[in-house]
Amino acid sequence: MQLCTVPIRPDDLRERLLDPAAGGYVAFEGWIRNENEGHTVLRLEYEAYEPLAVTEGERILAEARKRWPLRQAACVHRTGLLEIGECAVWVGVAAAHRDEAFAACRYIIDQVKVRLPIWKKEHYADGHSGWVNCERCAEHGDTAQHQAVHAEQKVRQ
Amino acid sequence: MQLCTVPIRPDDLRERLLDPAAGGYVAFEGWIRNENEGHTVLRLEYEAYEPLAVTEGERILAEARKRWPLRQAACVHRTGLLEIGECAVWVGVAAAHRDEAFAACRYIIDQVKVRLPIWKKEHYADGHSGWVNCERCAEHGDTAQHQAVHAEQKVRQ
Amino acid sequence: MSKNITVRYFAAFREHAGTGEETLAMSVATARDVFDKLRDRHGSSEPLGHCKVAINDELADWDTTVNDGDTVLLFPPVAGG
Amino acid sequence: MSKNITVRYFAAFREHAGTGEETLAMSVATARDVFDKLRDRHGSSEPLGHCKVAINDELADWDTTVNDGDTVLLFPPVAGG
Repeated sequence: MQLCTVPIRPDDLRERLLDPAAGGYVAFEGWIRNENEGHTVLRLEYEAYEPLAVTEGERILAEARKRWPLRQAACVHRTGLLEIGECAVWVGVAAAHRDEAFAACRYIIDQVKVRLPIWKKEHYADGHSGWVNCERCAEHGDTAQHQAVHAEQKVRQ
Repeated sequence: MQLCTVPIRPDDLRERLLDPAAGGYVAFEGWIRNENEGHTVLRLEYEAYEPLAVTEGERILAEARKRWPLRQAACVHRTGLLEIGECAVWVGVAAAHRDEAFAACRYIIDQVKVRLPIWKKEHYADGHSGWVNCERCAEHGDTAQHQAVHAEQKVRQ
Repeated sequence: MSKNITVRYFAAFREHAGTGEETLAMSVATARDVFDKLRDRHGSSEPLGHCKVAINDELADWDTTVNDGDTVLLFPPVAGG
Repeated sequence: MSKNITVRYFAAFREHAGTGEETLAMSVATARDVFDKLRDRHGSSEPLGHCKVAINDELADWDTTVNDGDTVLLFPPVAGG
């Protein structure tokens, strides 16, 4: 797990995961999109609390390695000001078979998004800007079920 | 959908899918593994019937685009003699959100593996070689249920 | 009625047949008949259910009629990726 | 009993507080008490259930006791990726 302030280079990261015993490789990248919930987005600003983002990210990778037989797994998250089309987060997983690679890659990005102390501020075309809420809060609204998700995260930690 | 005889360059292929409206990108790569079902593999030989592999691959990509709201989707399969660690197949999908990107990428590789007229021969360390069977035949044995899978494919086509 | 059918073999089928292509005069109605005749001729044991067939470069159903002059492509079980 | 607690704010919380860090003398037992006191102080309306807390660089439960001299990190809802 790494944080970086310079552009993520997926090809270099992929290179590090090459493994003669791996038959399946799955990579996820989060790209800065030009639109969110109807607003035109110009750029995003990511803030992270690095010491804990790294330890929590390592914990997530360890959980994935424990849950599936993986050969390689890694994650890099960028911070600072990002323009449309830039890569904010990269996850790469190599495993003997694709089932595990897909499942673990999905698990890692899902957990990274809700557990790492990372925040993003969207800067809109109309001059406004705003901190983006927890993805699940936004998706589910502030339901009792969702509060339970947060409570569960807290307990797991 | 493309077939190629030279090494696949995932970074170049990814570049073509960059899209300012895409927030999630998922790539799958099939790598030549040094082992299969207990046998040490030295290299693999891929044969394809190109005209139909391309049209059937395009059909699969069109199915994925119809089923999920995607921004970009592409697939490249290599043919010829491949060494351990080389990339045999690449699938890349970009979508507004990661749910669709993951689902479509998985769908495309699953279908490519069972529907494209492509065959592979494994060359083993003990000097033997053998054509690899349909992945699902190997996994499920030749059950009535699996025969039904083949029958269904036939009908769909 | 005998039809002239060009048959193309791929992968394991090509190795079984010892050739990639042959043109034969056959009394056949459907793609399935072609498969059965050639299985006997070349001694393959692959069940038809695992194989695919194309006629003149179009994937086809085993019940598709083959006509004089058609090219029938016989695909053993595929294994891409 | 009053404890000296250093509080660090991130993202929206930092903007609300107008500062990234402050050291306060507070009568508090747990991390939850710290959160409640500072919500009143800075007028944030974020429900605690969406937030996280770390004490001396370790993620912690809201019921964890805070001690004199601790650094409490208050994390608003996270949104990585």
